[in-house]
Amino acid sequence: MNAATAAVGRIETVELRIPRKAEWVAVARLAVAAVANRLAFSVEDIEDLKLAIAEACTNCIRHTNGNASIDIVCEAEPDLLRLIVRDHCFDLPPQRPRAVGEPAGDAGGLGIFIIESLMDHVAFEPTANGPTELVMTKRVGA
Amino acid sequence: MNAATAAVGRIETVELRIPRKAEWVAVARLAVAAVANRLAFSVEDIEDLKLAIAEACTNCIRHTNGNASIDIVCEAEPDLLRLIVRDHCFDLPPQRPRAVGEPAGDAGGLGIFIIESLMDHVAFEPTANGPTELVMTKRVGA
Amino acid sequence: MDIKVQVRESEDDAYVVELSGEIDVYTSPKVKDAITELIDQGHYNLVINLEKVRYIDSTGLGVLIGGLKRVREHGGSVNLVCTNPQIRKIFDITGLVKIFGIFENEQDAKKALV
Amino acid sequence: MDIKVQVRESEDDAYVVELSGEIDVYTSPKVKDAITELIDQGHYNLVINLEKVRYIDSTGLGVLIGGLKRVREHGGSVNLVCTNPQIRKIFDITGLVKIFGIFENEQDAKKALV
Ligand SMILES: Nc1ncnc2c1ncn2[C@@H]1O[C@H](COP(=O)(O)OP(=O)(O)O)[C@@H](O)[C@H]1O
Ligand SMILES: Nc1ncnc2c1ncn2[C@@H]1O[C@H](COP(=O)(O)OP(=O)(O)O)[C@@H](O)[C@H]1O
Repeated sequence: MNAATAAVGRIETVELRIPRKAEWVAVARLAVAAVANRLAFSVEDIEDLKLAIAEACTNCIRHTNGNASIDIVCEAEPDLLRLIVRDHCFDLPPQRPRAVGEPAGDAGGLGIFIIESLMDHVAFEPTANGPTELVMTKRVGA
Repeated sequence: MNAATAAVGRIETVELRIPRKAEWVAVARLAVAAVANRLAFSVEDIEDLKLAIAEACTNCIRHTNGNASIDIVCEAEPDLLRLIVRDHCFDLPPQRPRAVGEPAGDAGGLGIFIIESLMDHVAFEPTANGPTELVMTKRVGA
Repeated sequence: MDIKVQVRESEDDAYVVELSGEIDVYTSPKVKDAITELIDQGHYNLVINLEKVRYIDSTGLGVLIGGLKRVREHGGSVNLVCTNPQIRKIFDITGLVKIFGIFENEQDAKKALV
Repeated sequence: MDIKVQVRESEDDAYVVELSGEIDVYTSPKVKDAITELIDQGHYNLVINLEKVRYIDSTGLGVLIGGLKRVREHGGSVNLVCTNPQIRKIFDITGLVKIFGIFENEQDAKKALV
């Protein structure tokens, strides 16, 4: 299947909204795993997707404030899963992660690096109404 | 804790929206299980909640038409979980299930009966904007 | 989050349908097809083994009830094997324990067919 | 979806921290507390056993890195036991294999401390 036929394929959307709190990240992880299980992802790919969504949610918790929720949209196409993660107070421009093997301590700096390692495509996309979205895509069998 | 103090307790909300299609009901089941796991529910109670949410979603699929989504709101209080299930084309007034032990064949008639058996409180609530909501509550340790 | 259906011929023209996984609105048509095929072929004495079923809901129960109704029209019967307490509980609360023979193992379920 | 932390004294003043479950943004403070307590008590040679860990993310890695930095200030070290390929892979892609000793079993991890 080439890109053109894939683009006209059916897209099914699952949306999840969780409180911006550490204890609810596990719900995002399991919901995304359940969505991925409906596509033809391998067990290893599903673990990658769980980790990527957790890193994205963790960043929403660590780098924003307030009582807002974290919104996750899963767009399932036959051969890929696109995860869109949006917090409602994304004010800092995302920085690049630190160099591999030189972590700066507890604070980490590994989140976005891990996401980029596990997903096939990652982008921060500005939205019309303020907050930035993290959009990440993984292809089945890539 | 009496009803008055429970009512002022912290409520945390997880929202899920899935396509009104059979293959996505498993996502609702796993997401609700993950939410329930954050409360002090027993393993058996979590199985009950999975079954109740699946029955509610299955009814949305079997008794409505169209491409609308199924919306699920999980309201977690310290000692209870309230699940609100809303489809967008709930036109039939829900009937009572058939008598126990007299199932009418393939078509079943067991869904609402199962929900009522497993949950502590179940209600169909009319909403302002048309569709009816199924609201079901299970208490921790009840 | 899927179902596996395995059909085995047994003694005395009985057939065993062994299910493993989850039986819900998505997977139950596959179970229904397997049972319908057996009945269409004239096999009316069935053991449905649910030992490896981790989840069943009203759509799965509906398929089992539908199968039972059809085989009874031909003087047959459906016996279930069910050891998982959560699954067993669903047969209890729905009252279906009264219309299905439910057994702890396949041998007993097969013996009770005759 | 939770973490269990078990601390065991071993030979040569080494301590083993055995973790089981999932280490994420919710559970990692519990891991951090256990490691911090050991270091505060003056124990700088640690084996952290991840054999029963099914999931770890950057918050968990951050806790391990933070512990390693602190014990190194006192000439100590942290060795990990990790057999799960998915967990191992995360140490590979982050380059942390180069800064942690990672071993297939607790015996090897303890021996390598000295
Ligand atoms: N949701 C977010 N809101 C605001 N800033 C973010 C968000 N996600 C990432 N960032 C920025 O990107 C940087 C790199 O993120 P990351 O690689 O996950 O490392 P860390 O979170 O450990 O700092 C963060 O330090 C932060 O400045
Ligand atoms: N989401 C829904 N939309 C419309 N009607 C519903 C819905 N849920 C339940 N009902 C009505 O309630 C009846 C009883 O439902 P149930 O006990 O689940 O049995 P069954 O679905 O097998 O008919 C259904 O037959 C239907 O008329």
